[in-house]
Amino acid sequence: PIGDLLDRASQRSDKLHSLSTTLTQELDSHFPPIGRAIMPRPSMCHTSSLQTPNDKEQALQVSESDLLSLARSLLKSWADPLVILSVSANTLPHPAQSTISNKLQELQEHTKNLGDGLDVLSGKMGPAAQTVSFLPYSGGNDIGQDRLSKLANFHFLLSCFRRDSHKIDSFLKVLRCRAAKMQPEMC
Amino acid sequence: SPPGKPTLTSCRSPEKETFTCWWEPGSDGGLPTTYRLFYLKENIETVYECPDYLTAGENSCFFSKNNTSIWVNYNITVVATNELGSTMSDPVDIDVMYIVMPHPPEKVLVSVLEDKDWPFLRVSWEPPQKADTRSGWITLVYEVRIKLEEKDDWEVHLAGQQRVFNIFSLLSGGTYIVQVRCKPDHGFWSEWSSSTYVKVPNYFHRENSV
Amino acid sequence: SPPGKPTLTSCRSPEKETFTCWWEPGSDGGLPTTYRLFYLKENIETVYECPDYLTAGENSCFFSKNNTSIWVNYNITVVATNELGSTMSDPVDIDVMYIVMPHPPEKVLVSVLEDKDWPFLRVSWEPPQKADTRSGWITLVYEVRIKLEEKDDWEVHLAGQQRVFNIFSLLSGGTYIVQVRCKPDHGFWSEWSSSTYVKVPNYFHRENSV
Repeated sequence: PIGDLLDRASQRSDKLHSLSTTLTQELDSHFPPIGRAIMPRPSMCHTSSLQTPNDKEQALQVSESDLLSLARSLLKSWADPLVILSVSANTLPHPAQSTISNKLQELQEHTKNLGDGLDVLSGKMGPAAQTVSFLPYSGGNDIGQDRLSKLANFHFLLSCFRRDSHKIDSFLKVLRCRAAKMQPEMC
Repeated sequence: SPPGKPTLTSCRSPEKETFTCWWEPGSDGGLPTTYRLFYLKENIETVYECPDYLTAGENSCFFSKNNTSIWVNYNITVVATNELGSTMSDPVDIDVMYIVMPHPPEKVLVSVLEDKDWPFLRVSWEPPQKADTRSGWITLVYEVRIKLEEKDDWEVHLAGQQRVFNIFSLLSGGTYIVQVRCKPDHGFWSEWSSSTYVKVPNYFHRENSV
Repeated sequence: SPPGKPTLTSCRSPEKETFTCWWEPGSDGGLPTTYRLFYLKENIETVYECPDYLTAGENSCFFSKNNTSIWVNYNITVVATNELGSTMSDPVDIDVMYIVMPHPPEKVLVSVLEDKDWPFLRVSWEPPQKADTRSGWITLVYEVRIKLEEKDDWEVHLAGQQRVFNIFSLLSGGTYIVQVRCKPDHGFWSEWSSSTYVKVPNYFHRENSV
């Protein structure tokens, strides 16, 4: 049943966002303040072109299939950038480099697993849920030459993922409660 | 002298729909000083001023639903002004998704029940009124803590997303204090709810049970 | 004769990331018999064979992380084959989320405390490492059992979701064995944790303690 699958998907998206939060905290533990100044603004994330709801009223008006389509589009848009993050993590000039590298591995696994789940879910929610917006990442494989730009671009990319994973988590949890109409205590 | 530098101390949203920021004034330079809060919203050039200085009390700015967007960066500063000049606080960047701190759970009820003639406590509660858990816009997890009235150490239990929690292994005849708090899936713990007192009846199982 | 009908006895997942199935061979018809496990995944036409007959020992099939999906149902059968033919088991449908049998609780600690000079035991433990209870999604419930070393009958207490449990009414000078186990809301009880021994000091309040 869809309710069950949405419950599992919300568990995975919850974990995914929590992972991105712990990763950000690891990074922030040794992050040069100047790096924050040279970091690109959040509006420059490669997914910012995707129109998403920005408050509760807007979110609750979006149809189930559109909410799922938004979540899938965001998730799929991170397949390539996560590889770039993962590769760059191996040479990241940061004292917690190996922890960050392992956490990114875990993040990739969770992203793939959640993606599989959303594919199955969309198959059960009709054609409209199948549409996926294509959000290409044009940042290239190299996140910078010198130490500072590497850290700043890594942090920027991660902050974009953190925001998007929170969107995915919120959309799936709204979907989960709509599906749980028969079990009000679930929400 | 011109006013001292004010400091934005914190911003919190109780339900991911509105939020409030508070600031700490600097020295007032011995002159009447006014405070104004300004903010920039991601990819919008306009500088906005605080929409409501009153609702949340002194040295605060309240952002109602219409003035609150999620997943959008707010860059906020406070300016102190008196006759001799103005001083700006350091700017603070916030995104409402990271500052959610709910009000405590409500209607905390504690009843004494029995399971195979062992008493246990059934604690139940409701989410804070403003938090819309029903639509799924906010997901709360709860913690319950309990202690004997005369003792100091609390026993804390993570209750997950449930709104009922059973507590076993009680001291026969003991008077307990129970409190509950909640946290959004990604945010800050609320304060503990007010205390609920309950007395466990005396139960004797073995001849010398305590 | 062709082999007897094998039976798929059970499938279990310790942490919703891998799972194992076991089967019971039927009669081997007096001839060397081989067993192979096949499965279908919901909405996928392909018939898959067991990826790993070794890891979990005889008459078993282990599904690693890459072969485990929590999103689809598995329809599993076992086929016994010898020279004279093959016999299929009844198929079994499984959903990994509903076959979870966690590892036992960890770090079981038992301390002897006193309340108004009556001793009682405070048992505490932690969830099995893999179970992500922090997020509030997975709710594990626990049971504690205790018995005197020289006795056979265990006293079992349901501890709900608590991770601390107090046990009163103890035999003065007795040596007790304590074990804890856990179960997810959809799933099976884990094994009991290894035994923890504890000696209750002598206390003589009433001469006829049990």
